[in-house]
Formats: sequence, C-alpha cells, structure tokens
Amino acid sequence: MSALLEVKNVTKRFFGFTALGDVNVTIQAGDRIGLIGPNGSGKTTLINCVSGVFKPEVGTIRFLGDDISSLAPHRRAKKGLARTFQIPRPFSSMSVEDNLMVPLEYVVHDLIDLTNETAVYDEARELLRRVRLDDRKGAFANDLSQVELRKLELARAIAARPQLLICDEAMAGLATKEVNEILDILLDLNASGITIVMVEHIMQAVMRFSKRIICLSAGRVISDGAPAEVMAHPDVRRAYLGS
Amino acid sequence: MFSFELLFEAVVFGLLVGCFYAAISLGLSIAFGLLDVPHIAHAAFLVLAAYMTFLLGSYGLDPLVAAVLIVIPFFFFGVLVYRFYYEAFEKRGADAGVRGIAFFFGIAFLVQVFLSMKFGLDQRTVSAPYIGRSLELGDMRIPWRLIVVLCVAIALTVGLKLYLSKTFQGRAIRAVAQDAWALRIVGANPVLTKQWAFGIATAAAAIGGALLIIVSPVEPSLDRVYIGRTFCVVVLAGLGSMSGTLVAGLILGVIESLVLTMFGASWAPAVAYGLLLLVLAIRPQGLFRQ
Amino acid sequence: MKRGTIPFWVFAALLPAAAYGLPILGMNEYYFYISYIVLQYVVLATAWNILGGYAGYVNFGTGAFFGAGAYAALVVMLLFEAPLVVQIAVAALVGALMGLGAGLLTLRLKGIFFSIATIAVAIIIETFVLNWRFVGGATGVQIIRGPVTYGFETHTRMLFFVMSVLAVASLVIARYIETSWLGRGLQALRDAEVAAECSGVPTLRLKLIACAVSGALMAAAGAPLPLYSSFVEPHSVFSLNYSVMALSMAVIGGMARWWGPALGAVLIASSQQFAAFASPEFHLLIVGLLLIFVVIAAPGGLVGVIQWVGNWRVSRKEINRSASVVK
Amino acid sequence: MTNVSKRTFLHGMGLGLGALVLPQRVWSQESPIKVGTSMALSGPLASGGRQSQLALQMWAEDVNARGGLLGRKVEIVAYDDQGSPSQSPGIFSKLVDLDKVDLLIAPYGTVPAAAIMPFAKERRLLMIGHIGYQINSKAKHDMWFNNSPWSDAESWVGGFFRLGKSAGVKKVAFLASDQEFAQNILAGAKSLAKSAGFESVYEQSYPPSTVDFSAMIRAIRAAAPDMVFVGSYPADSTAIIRAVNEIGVGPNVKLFGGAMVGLQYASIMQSLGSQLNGVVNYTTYVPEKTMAFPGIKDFLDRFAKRAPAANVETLGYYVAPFAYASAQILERAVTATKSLKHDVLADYLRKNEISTLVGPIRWGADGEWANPRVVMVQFRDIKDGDLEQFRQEGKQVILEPQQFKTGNLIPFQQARRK
Repeated sequence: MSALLEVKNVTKRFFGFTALGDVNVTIQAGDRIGLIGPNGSGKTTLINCVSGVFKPEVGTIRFLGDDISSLAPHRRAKKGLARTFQIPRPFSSMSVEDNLMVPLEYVVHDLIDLTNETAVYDEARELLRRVRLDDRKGAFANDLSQVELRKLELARAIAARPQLLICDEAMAGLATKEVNEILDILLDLNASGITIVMVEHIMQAVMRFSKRIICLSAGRVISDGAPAEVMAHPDVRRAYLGS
Repeated sequence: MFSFELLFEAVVFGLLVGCFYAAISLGLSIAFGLLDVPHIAHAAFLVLAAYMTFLLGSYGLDPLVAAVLIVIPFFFFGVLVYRFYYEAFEKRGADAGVRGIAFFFGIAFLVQVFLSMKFGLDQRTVSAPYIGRSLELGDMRIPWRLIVVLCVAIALTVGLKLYLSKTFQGRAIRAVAQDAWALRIVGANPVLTKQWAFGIATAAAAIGGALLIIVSPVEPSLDRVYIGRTFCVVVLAGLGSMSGTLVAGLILGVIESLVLTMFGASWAPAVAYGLLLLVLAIRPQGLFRQ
Repeated sequence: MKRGTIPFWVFAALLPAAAYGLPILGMNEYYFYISYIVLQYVVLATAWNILGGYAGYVNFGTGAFFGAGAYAALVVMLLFEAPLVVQIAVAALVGALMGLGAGLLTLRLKGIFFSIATIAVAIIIETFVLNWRFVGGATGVQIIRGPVTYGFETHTRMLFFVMSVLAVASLVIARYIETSWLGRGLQALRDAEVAAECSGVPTLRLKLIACAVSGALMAAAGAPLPLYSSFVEPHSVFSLNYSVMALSMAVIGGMARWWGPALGAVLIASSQQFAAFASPEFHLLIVGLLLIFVVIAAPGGLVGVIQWVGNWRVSRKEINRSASVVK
Repeated sequence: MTNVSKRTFLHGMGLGLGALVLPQRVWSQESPIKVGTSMALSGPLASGGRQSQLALQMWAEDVNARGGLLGRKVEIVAYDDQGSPSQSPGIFSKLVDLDKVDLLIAPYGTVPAAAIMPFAKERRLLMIGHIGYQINSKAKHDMWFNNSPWSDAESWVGGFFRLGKSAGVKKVAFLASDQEFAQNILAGAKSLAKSAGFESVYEQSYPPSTVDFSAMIRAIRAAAPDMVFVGSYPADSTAIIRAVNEIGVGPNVKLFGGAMVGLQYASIMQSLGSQLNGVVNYTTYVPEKTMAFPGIKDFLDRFAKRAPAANVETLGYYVAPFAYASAQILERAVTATKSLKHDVLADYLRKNEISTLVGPIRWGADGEWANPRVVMVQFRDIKDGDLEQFRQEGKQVILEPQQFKTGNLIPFQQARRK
C-alpha cells in the first residue's frame, strides 16, 4: 500500500527567501507524528503547502497515491485532508453547531442526507461530543474561550471525515490541564483511525503524543524518526538549544 | 506637433504632478499601508484640510503657513478618529471587515456634507505669491506652485522616512505594523502606538490638503476624484513604504502625463487605473515591497 | 419547508400583481415615478448585499454595473429596436460577464484591495463609454420613446411594473442564496476565508457566482433607465452615488438577511424623495450619521433591531426545538 | 415653497391697512396659482440652482406685492433634482399630478431638463426652459419655450469665431471637457472653425478629474495657434486660466476662451482677478450700458441684498435674471390671456414678443429664442481680490453681438501686457 501522504522535493520561496528547501516527508496511515522546529523553521509553511493554501514552486505532494500538488484546498479537503489553524479561525458569525455545518454541507454532503435536518444536527452533536464541546453547541463562536476555540477547530476539521488531520499548534497558550485535555482528544481521534500530524512547541505534549517526530530547521528536515532518536540528534539539540 | 521637447516637458510635468500624488498619499500609506486601517475617508480628510487652509487663507495666511497651523489639530483629530474606530471595532477583536469600510465611508460622507453646508458648493481657491507664476528655464516654464509641491513632497517623504526608521516611536509604528504581539514584549502599547501613528497619518493628510488647494481649486465633493488615485499610489508603492510612495506617485504622474500627450487626455484615467488593476492582479504586494 | 416560505411566495406573487393592478385603482401617477426609483434601489441594494453582505466584499462599482446595464440596453435599443425584456436580458448578461471578469481579476484580493479594484474597474468602464461615440460619448443620447406597451396606460406604469418584477426577482434570488448551501459557504468565507477553503468551500467559485449574480442584478436595474429618463449621459449614470446609496441602504437595513437591504432601500429612497423639497443636505447628513451609528452600535442594522425586539419568539422556538430533539 | 414675508406683504397691500387685517383675508377665496419647477439644490450644479430659486422667490414676492396674478396669490413650488435625469421625471410628475401646479418652468440645466421632455410632450404641458442647450431638438415639443439666450452652437460661439476671423486668425486650438455640454459646443465650434477656413492645430478633450493643465497648455503653446477655443466647466476653468498665466499660450494668440463655464461666477471671477485680463468668453448678461434692460438693475440690487442669507453669490448676473425672466414670461402670458390653460398660453407665446428683465424675447424653431444674443465679453483692467469691480462698466467689454457692442477686441497677449 502506498503512503498516506508523500511530500517530495518541496521547495517554497517568498520573495527570494527560502521557507522550505527540498523537503521530503512520507506519512503512513494511522501514525501519530510530531512536527517540531524553532520559530520560522517552516512548519506552518509546510502545512500550508500540504493543505493547498500555498503552492510550492518545486516538488510534488501525493495523497493516497494521487498527485494533489495543483489542487485547491477545498479539493484536498474532499480527499480527506483536514487541518486546524495556529490562531483559531472560527466562522465567528455562526453558532458552534453551524460552524460544523460548513464542512458537513461542502465535504461530506454525499455521505449524509442534508435534507434530514435532525440527522445532520445529530451528526454535529456527535462531533462536538468527540471534542468535548457538546455543552456549547448553541453558543456563538465569538463567545468561546481559548480552549473551546481550539476544540471547535478540531471539531470542524474532523467534520470533514478526514484521513489525515494536521493540527497547527492546537495547544499554544493553554494551561497544563487544558493541554492534557486536547491531547486526550487527539489520542482518541487517532484511535478512531485518523492519522494526525501535530505541530507543537510544548515538548512534553509532543513526547507524549508522537510515535514519530520530524524536526525542521531553516526550511529543511534535519531529523526524522522515533522521538528519543530525534531528540538526541545533535542538529536538533543545536537548533533548539543554540549550542 | 509632436516633438522630443514636448515629450520631455510632458515627463517633467508628470514628475511634478506625481510629487503631488505622492504627497497626498503619504498619510494613507501610513494609515492603510502600515496600520491596515481601511481608511476610505483619507481623501475626504484631504479636502477638509484644503478647506481649513482656505479658511485660514481668508485671514491672509499663506497656505503653507496655514498647513503648519492645521497639522496639530489634524493630528488630534486623527487620534480621535482612530480611538473611535478602535473602541468600535478593533477592540472587539473581530475583523472589522465590511463594517470598518462602511464606518470610514460614513465619515467621508459626513465630511462632505459638513463642507457643503458650511462653505457652500462654489469652488474655493487660495492665493499666494507662488500661485499663478512660473519659473522660466529657457523656453520652458514651470509653475511655482508645482515646485512648492515638489519641495514639500520630498521634505515630507524624507521626514516621515527618517521618523519611521530613526526614532523609537517611528520604529514602534513599523513594529506594530508587523506584529502587535512582538511590540508588547518590547514594552510599547500597540493601541497607543497605532493611535499615535494614525494621528501622524492625519497630520500628513493636513499638509496634503494644503497642497491640494495650492495645486487646484477645491469643492466639497472633490474627494471622489482622489480616493482612487491615492489608493492607487499606496498599492503601487507596496504598503507602508514612504520612498515607495514617492516613486509610485511619480510613476502615476508620468504615465498620466505621457498618455495625455500622446493619446489624448480622455484615456488617461483608464490607463492609470488599468495599471492599478494590473498591479493588483499580478503583484498585489506592490512594486517596491520585499 | 422553512418557516415563512409560503408567506414569502405569496408576497413575491402579489407585489407585481399589485404593481399592475394599482393604476386601475386610480393611484396618482406621481407615485409610480417615485416607486420606480425606490424599487430600483431595492434591486441595487439587494444586489450589492449578495457580494457585500453575504461574502464580505465591498463593491464600490455599483454605478459601473448600473451604468453598463443602462448602456447595454441603450445599445440593443438603438441597434435592433429590441423590446425592453430583451434589453434587460442583455443588460443582465453584460452585468454577469462584467462581474465574472472583474471577479476573476480581483477576487483573489482581500477586503479593501478588492474595493479599490472595483473603483478602478468603474473608472475604466466609464472612460470607455465616454469615448464611445456610438452611444453619444460624453454628450449622451436622447431617446424618443415609442408607443406604450400593450396593456399599460403610460410608460411609467409599465416601467414600474417591470421594476417591481425585477425587485421581486432580486429578493427571490437573494433569499435563495441566503438559505441554500451558497449562503452558508459565503458566510463562512466572509468570516474566515482560508478556513472556509480548508473546510471544503470552493471559495473562488462561490465568490465568482456572487459577483456574477450581483453584477447581473445591478445591470438589470439599470436597463429600464433609458426608457425612464429618456436621456442617458455617462456622468449621471455612472455616478458614485449609486455605490454610496447601495452600500448605505444595505448596511443600515441589515446585511445578514435578504430583506434587510430592501428595507433600507425603501426607507432611505422614499425619505429622500420626500426630503427633496425640505433639505436634501439634511437628508444626506442623517444617512451619514445613521450609517456610522449602525456600524458601531447596531451591526445587524434595522433587521438586527427588529430581530432583537422579536427575540422572545426566537428563543421560544429554540426551546421548542431542543424539546422536540430530546424526545 | 415660497412664503411671502410679512413685510413684503404689508408693502403690497398698502401699509395703511395696518396689522389688524390677517394676511390670508386679502386674497380671494381662490387657491394660489402655483408655479412648479425643479433645480439642483445639492450637487455640483447647486450654485446656479440656488440662485434660480432665490430669483423665483423674489418674482413671487414682487407679483404678490402688486396684487397677485389674476387676483390670485402666486406660489413657487421648487424641488431639488440634484441635476440628475433620474430625479427630474418623478419630480415633474409630482408637480403635475400631486401638487397640481398651474404653470411649469423646466429644470435648470440641460441634462435634467432633457429627461422630462417626453413627459411634457405626452401630457401637452407648457414648459419654459431655463438655461438648457438644444433640449427640444429631438423631442420637438411645440409647447416648449426655452429661455436661454442661445439656440444652436452657432448662436453660442459664432461670435467668438467672427471675432477670430476679423482678427485675422488662421490656426485654432481646441480644448474641451469630456462632459455633456462642453462636447456639444466643441462639435459646433469645430464646424464653425472649418467653415471659417481655420486650420485646427491642436485638439484635446480632457476628463473631469484632470488635476493639472500645465502639460496641455504647454502643448497648445507648442502648436502655436492664433486662437484658443476652450469649452470647460467651473473647476477646470479656474485651473486652465491659472495654467495659462503660468505657462503662457504663445505670442500669436489673439483670442482665448469661448465657452468657459464658471468665468461668470462671482467666486471664480474674484479669485482669478487680474489673471482674467484679456480672456474672451461667453456670458448671458453684464452690466454694460447696452444691456440696461428695464428693471434689471433694480432686480440685481435687490438680489445682492438677499443673496447672503440664501448662501448664494451677490452678483447673480449669469443665471438669476433668467430665472426671474422665465417667471415673467408666464406672468405676461397669463395676464394677457387671462387664462391658465397651457395651450392658450403657448399660443400666445408663439405669436407675441415678451418683454422681460433680460430683454424682449420672441421664439423661433424648436422653441428656442428667435434672436439669440449670447454676448462675448473681454475681461479688462481687472484687479485682484475685488468683487465689486465687476459691477462697473468697462470691466467686461462686450465685443459681440453688434447690437450690444461696447468695445473692440484687444488681442489676448496685448490685453494681458497692460
């Protein structure tokens, strides 16, 4: 079986500055991956290239064996690729439930019966329950707390029934208890069959979550492997500790 | 009737008018380019300042002196408007979006109505020793008012550029443009910084307004002529670059002038705005932005 | 069937019928003149809102689309003596194509960049018409109206009827967009465009649809103008005033619902007609103040205020729905 | 909208009756005669519109002071059309259908007036035109009587080209705004120049948003014309005159101007001052002795007193007398026929000459003045910053037409050197 996601020789430049240089990453289905690297190392750029927000100048991206390099983000979403945002981007004029309606209507509309309003809302509530946000279903996105916003991001992402979920710093700025809560949710999601790539700065969370860690520095993969192995890598230590 | 000499003079006049375009766009370059405020009312502020210059001019003050006098009140006016905008939109965290644009649209609307109620609809002009006379260089004559505009435009550009790069406050403004959060770490208050910057932008508009009435007569609805042009210059320049604004103004001025001389004035607006569309479509970050 | 669907269609059918029937009741001719203008603004504000309210893209080129519609109608009238229905269809087509073209060129731009681009498009189109001698260039064209269409007593009554059909059509379209998958997608992209795209919303296609529909309606609103004013001249037809008014009406009326812009248009355009003799500047002043007040204090516009007043009903319905779900 | 002020009223009925009598009781039980019109009271044309409104108001007061029309009080009903052709049809329907006005004066300006022609024709309404250009040339409404001192382009700028011919002009340059009126006049001017045998050495139409004219004036100078024809709107007129002062138009130019709108406005004349010297331009009325029509001096004096309160200019030469005269035309016809029937009045106007504030008027083809009399004036000895000087004779010398002539052309460059 081919890999779930295959990033091959991807290079992305901004006005002469190389944000990603010849990046190669392969991800197998079911995996839990931590993507780490110092600020500006290209983590978010890589996510944006994979999700289609940016188009790399060089390289190909394959998903489930298909070349998706030239597809718009919404086409990739339909293929089963979901992501969250570092700074939560809720649909702020909608309720929490209605936020989920967007991917439900646009991505999985052929899997569920949209005319059956009750069923759709049931589906939304099931999603909210999975991210432990069902008590806030009627609230407006504007009124949510930070941790609730992160949960909403996750719920909206999984509403599209993805095979691969990329979380861009889903825990930044949260308290320890909240970090653990999000981590539990992510582990649950993984257990239900979703492959997850987690971009994170909080090292304990990365170590607890990941089966594999990829470390980026200055736009290049400097280490890729089992967590302990990666953390022991001299380049990683240098990139992180500056020594 | 077409000669090299005429072409040369068309370029010279284009450069002079371009300086004028740049001078009236500098304020917007700060407000929109650096602060990301959808300042549709900038052109209306220019016209307001032109009328204030006219008002002081009717007491016998030279328009340039009047410009210096109105800079301070305009600064505070700008601070006030930004504060209002901040309290109403930015503070609530949500992207102001359509409502932010509509807010400044409403402000422009009110300025226009105020001016027509207060000053009537007749066009107004000022008089000064440099208006209506020209500098003779051989066969060529250059209106003094445009030379005045040239000097003010360059002084204003250089002044703002130095201010933004050399002073602490100026650097804070540029920092807030990039990352309000980073600024907070350094210990400056981003809201106060933006408020201050918007004041500076409005003060620059005050000087631009004085130039407006020096260059041509004004009427309350004149802002409609300049909304497009000022945004065109700022976008061409690449947001927030002062020297870029000057160059972009010059480009717009020269293109208009050349089209006018070679193809007829009727087509000048289409060409200028066509250029803007092209830049927006191909290089939305502007010509002079890294 | 959603709540209010049946009353809506009854209303949609009744308005043109009333527009046709009113003259028989002996209503004064003058009201047809001003109602035409009011309905024209209903179409413009509703059309503006499809892009501005639902998708969050502020179009300052309303006058350009409106004017292009008027001139498109004029051209087919001069060339082929086409009937009004054809004129409107051609105008709508031109408006839709213009919307598509402008959209393709500018819709990758965010927020105010898009607005600036629409100003540029408006000026370019006006410049072309100014230099187009066939339609009179800057001097404009005077039209000699033919005999009145069969079934109507005067041109004005006929035009009023036509405009009421256009108004209803624009409301039907706006309402459809709002309540369908299109509406949710537009709302999502307005709130967070990248997030919407990553949630599967084909944002560019949606925006192009909104642009084309909005442009077609604006142009259609301009199509009957040559017959109405019997004189077409670029400066008044391409006036920025149409953009100013469409925006103000939609914002003040309320951008979230299809009937908001229409409400704003009816209130502002009719009060403008009555203020024409009192103090037109005072009217503008009120509109300006209202605009600022609404964007700051009542973001939902009049619609928001009305919904707030009727809130208890909504909350009661909310309770009922949760109750039924629990069962 | 006009209410008779109490003072005028008392004056009208003779002060002796005293204050015991309530104003309403003087008038017969019949309702007042209403004269309806629209004009731009806001927007770019509002300056002239407001002057017209004041002049009509003064006419109503004058008539009422004399005891009214047919013994009935008169009343002006005026609405704001913003100078827009989409506003005027509705307004005129309101005037006719709702306000039931008795008499009508067309909207001020060509564009809004053109939009009501089908309405006027379909309803068979008598319409007095108020400062419009060739409005009836297509509509052919036989009850249209324009009150503007021109008919076609020839009548407007013919004088300018006659002056050019007699000054020995060979080469002409054209500069015109890309707007409705200026383009019409430009077309006429070009054919006049052609038939006069002039060579066109430069032609430029510029958009209304033009900021600076230096380059255009420079190009004109390079083309070395003998005369320069300019068709411009107020904002551009000032900028053009200014650029001419700065750049110069070359030593050969004998005539400069023609159809520059705005050089008749007090505020513009005042701000341009001495820069105007030598310019030859059209106008409708100037205080020269040849144009001392009966009543006009008195009217302008009273207008000057009322103007500040109405926020309009105090000179009021260009538009106001014509607004007053438009109402006078109606007054004369009604008085003579003792009728308010539009066809009766129209018939009277077709057959008779009417004496007004702006001279005697008789109508010809398309309801335009049979004897148009646009005057070409040359600005002379103008000083800076003085508005009152324009009330003196000799500041705007009439060169054309012959019957009003008060001086000969001084070539442009020569007139400026003085």
